[in-house]
Amino acid sequence: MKIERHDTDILILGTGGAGLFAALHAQQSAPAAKVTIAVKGLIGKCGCTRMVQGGYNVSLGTGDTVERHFMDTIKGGKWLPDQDMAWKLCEQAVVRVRELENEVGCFFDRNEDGTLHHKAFAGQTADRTVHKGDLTGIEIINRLMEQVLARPVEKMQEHRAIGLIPTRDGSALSGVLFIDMRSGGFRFVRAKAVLMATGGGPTMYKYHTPSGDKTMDGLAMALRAGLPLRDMEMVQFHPTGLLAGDHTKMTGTVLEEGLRGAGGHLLNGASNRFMFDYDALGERATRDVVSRGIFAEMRKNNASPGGGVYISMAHLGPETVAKKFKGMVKRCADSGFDLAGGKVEVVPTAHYFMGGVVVDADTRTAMEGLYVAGEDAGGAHGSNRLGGNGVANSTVYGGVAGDVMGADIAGMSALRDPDEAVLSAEIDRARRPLSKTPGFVNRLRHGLQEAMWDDVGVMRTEAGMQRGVTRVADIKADLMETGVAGDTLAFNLTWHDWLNMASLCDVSAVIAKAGIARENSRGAHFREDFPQEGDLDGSYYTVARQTGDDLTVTREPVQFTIVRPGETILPESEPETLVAAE
Amino acid sequence: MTELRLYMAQRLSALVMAPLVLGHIAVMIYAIQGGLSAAEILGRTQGSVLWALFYGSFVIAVSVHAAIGLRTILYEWAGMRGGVLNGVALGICALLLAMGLQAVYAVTAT
Amino acid sequence: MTNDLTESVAEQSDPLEVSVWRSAGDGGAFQAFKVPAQDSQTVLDVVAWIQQNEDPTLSYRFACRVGMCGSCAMMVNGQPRWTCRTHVRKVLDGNRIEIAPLRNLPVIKDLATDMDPFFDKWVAAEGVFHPSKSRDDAIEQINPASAPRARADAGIECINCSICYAACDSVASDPEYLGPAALNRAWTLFNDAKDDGAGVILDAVSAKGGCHACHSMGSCTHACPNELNPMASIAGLKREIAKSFFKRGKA
Amino acid sequence: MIRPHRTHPLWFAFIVHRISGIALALFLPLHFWILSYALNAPERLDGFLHWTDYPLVKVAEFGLVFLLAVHVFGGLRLMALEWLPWSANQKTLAAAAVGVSLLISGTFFLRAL
Ligand SMILES: Cc1cc2nc3c(=O)[nH]c(=O)nc-3n(C[C@H](O)[C@H](O)[C@H](O)COP(=O)(O)OP(=O)(O)OC[C@H]3O[C@@H](n4cnc5c(N)ncnc54)[C@H](O)[C@@H]3O)c2cc1C
Ligand code: HEM
Ligand code: SF4
Ligand code: F3S
Ligand code: FES
Repeated sequence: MKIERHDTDILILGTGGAGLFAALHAQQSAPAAKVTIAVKGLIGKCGCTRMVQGGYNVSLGTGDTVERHFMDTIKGGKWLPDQDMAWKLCEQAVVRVRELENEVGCFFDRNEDGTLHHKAFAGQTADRTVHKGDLTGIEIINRLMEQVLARPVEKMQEHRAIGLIPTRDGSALSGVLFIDMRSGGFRFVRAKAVLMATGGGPTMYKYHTPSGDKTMDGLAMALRAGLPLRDMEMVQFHPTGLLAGDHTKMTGTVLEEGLRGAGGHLLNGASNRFMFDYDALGERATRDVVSRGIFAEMRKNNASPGGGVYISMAHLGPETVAKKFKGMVKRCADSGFDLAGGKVEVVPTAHYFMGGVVVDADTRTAMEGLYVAGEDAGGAHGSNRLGGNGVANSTVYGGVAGDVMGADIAGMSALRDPDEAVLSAEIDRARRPLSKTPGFVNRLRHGLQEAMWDDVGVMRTEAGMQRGVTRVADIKADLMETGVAGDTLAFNLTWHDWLNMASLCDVSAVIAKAGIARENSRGAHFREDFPQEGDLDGSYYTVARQTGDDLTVTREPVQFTIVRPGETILPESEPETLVAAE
Repeated sequence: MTELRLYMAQRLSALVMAPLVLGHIAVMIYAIQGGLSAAEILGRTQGSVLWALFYGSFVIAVSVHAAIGLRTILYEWAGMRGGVLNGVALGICALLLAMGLQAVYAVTAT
Repeated sequence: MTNDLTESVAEQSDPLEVSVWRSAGDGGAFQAFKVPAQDSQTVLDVVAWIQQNEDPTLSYRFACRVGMCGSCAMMVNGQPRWTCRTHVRKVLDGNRIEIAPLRNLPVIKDLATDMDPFFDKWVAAEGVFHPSKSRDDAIEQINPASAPRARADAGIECINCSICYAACDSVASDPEYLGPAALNRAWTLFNDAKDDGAGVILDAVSAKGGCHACHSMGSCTHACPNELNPMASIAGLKREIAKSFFKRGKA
Repeated sequence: MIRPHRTHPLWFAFIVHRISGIALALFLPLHFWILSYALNAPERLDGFLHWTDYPLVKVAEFGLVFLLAVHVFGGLRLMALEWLPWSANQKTLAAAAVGVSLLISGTFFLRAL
């Protein structure tokens, strides 16, 4: 098998908020170094950072402090976050937003007096979220993309990373194996430092919000490389994904949170409101609560014809809705639904993955030369990510990674040689379907998505997750015997569908097993057989690790390095919340 | 000449022509009553410095204007480039100037 | 494995008649497919259905599937469109749809184009923020209702989908022309109170291939799925350049 | 020629402006050539001018004036668009340009009869 070989100093995987910031910072911290950025799609035009709607959490609002942001993040994560990471996230978000505004060129919405406008997402005790209308991600990524495109960074577009290749002794990372998607050829790139910022993405669920390119490739690669992954049971569901049928990619995409906040009603199949049966806040409860409410209603056979519930805005006045939620109304109209005046079917949808590679607050991993930032890294959010903390996390830690890698490579004199056996094993793995009888990969994907949705979804039980493990294993076995026509490998999407499925199956199994290992309910993880949150002081997080074909999940105690459950770092005089009650 | 100068020259010549064209059309409408004749036209224009200036500036402006316009079209639609393009455009300009000024001379000289 | 979806097409009395451009780079031809019609179905769904069920070698590009990333644009019945947000009903010509790669860009394969020229021009138009401050400085207070900010806001929600670029005949006939999206970005920066590059922007957009290569055909504005108005932005640049031409004798 | 992405008023305005520009540029040398007979051979100029009595020639003349009028107003519209602060009334302006030019050339034509 012919492989093209290539060398660089700093290699970055992914061009979301984490990848692009890393490229800029790497250039600043090591101006002489060669920086290469490789991505599965086009630079800046894939991944989820671009899809950020609501905004970016930063404690620059009136009366807000880093301490308050930190406490909200810890409480929101139900005491599971790595506190040092959470602290750095909150502290550096302030610098990052100034950098975005002053150096990168973003313009966030202003108040009339010209100061930054902040709003409050659910779970926040201050108006903290800066935004650009409801298209914040487009502003952030377009500006970052321009900066990167204009710099002498080596660009490898439509290059899919398929394997982290260690050195022969396994002590460090040598480089990354790619498929050049346009030609279908293999390419191995050695680098002194590699940032993995491929952005997780729980797209193994029947309903999901992330962009199509995100299929857990990064975590699957890390798993094969033997790296420890934490909080893998933590999948965040957004309560209101559009429901438009199995055959359309519109299904699962987010209808924004603001709709409920503004007073939108959720109605069951019989057109009755039901959320007050589950929570005193009704539709305005937090994401996890509303998702479970909807799921419970669906299970009671109270579903709408498409199998979800309705969101109804018309009582607020169709004109008002059309004006206030222009983008959402237009998006629904494009797919044939009348959000302003009618009812639109919605369903909870997998949105964000809190779990990820175990890293320290400098983005370093257990493997020398490998750094991880953004949604691929675990720890900062614990069991639940607050709205607005996702993009803060990816941009803060992307920048940190760029700084740290730039500094670290100064001490690395030479590139490391790869373990050729691992390299060829990874190529064989990727080529496997090309020698099998072609089948229908997408049908397996539907199967996986059903299995995860049914058994490892919004509400979980031991029995269900065990069933999930078996179903996933069966589908993986089917996949291994399903082939892809390999006459032309250039831009062969079906081959990549197969590879996507392989990543999704591997990580799905870990999600289910980590879910079984957590015998309590925290944040996004809800066990019907263990509905209590358990002892907070004895909080543990799960760590999954693969050796050979064996997956082990262990529990590690949370280190309360900054604050213990029941305590706060806010001064006593500080009020509980700064957000004016509605 | 830079693209910007060409652009400005084309717009400025157009601005110069705008009132001249309107004037010309007005004259035509007036003159055409009762049919055109050489004598009529010449009678009005021959020996008139004013008419010479009027049509003279018209000719200069239109030569510049049309040459730049055709240059753009040759570039975009005929794929003409570089020296050939500029040569042809200059040629068009010179031809229009020569023929136009000769015509002006013909109708205004005594 | 049996292909039950394909069987259902045969049963369906009225499937969509879809012709799709197939090409390995240069040259190519349309290929006909029958695709089952569905209630909520976008053009991207039609393309994906063909790849997943009829011809696994069909190449195309998408990412966000909700009109945010601008990777899925194609020519649909001769019009450039974002396929993930174009309902089939909206474009159906009788029962037919013709789908081709975006115009004015090199084709990589089938429906996927090479967007590099588009982005190279974005950078060449100085469509990149020129900072005057650093991360150590406070965030600038800017009146959101000021006229320059309103002008910048009007063009800022561009998703760089290249639809305007595909619609523009000036782009088609002038390979150097920067195109509507790049110039629109330059205009937003020109009006950005924080941007320090007004001079370099005007120089960049008044050079060969700059805004004067635009003939105000307005196809860009007509086609932009986000209802932006690149034609107006380009006119704004021409106006500023004319102003500084008269003032200083140069742009 | 008129492909789907071109089916909107501003593109038609563009193509009319361009075609009229070409036509005018082609007509111009002819026009100069005829006029230049004024000096050496006035009778031949007269000969040309008599053609204008024929309806066909009148239609051609109408065409020319129409082209000129259309081109001028199209050009003015463009310069207004480019140099005056943007107004959303583009399409109306384009239509008005054609309308007014028709009016002027129409008057010319009627009075010539
Ligand atoms: C619809 C939506 C709305 C959201 N709204 C908000 C919000 O309002 N506020 C908030 O804070 N967060 C929000 N989030 C979450 C936020 O988008 C993420 O937390 C964050 O953007 C992740 O950034 P990232 O850089 O880690 O990954 P991404 O931005 O997802 O980037 C991942 C990159 O890696 C590339 N990649 C993937 N696999 C490979 C591979 N094998 N080889 C090479 N490259 C690869 C991808 O193509 C992509 O370029 C939202 C998410 C979604 C989906
Ligand atoms: C008889 C006289 C004229 C001739 C022969 C003529 C010819 C042309 C030609 C060939 C073009 C190029 C068209 C194109 O690029 O699409 C052009 C463009 C132009 N003309 Fe004229 N023109 C004449 C009079 C005028 C007048 C009087 C005006 C304005 C008041 C005018 C305004 C313009 C403008 C603004 C353009 C630029 C169009 C563009 O760049 O898109 N023209 N002209
Ligand atoms: S201006 Fe409109 S059509 Fe052009 S790239 Fe931007 S969003 Fe797309
Ligand atoms: S279509 Fe093209 S010519 Fe100008 S107005 Fe738009 S860029
Ligand atoms: S897939 Fe992102 S715009 Fe269509």
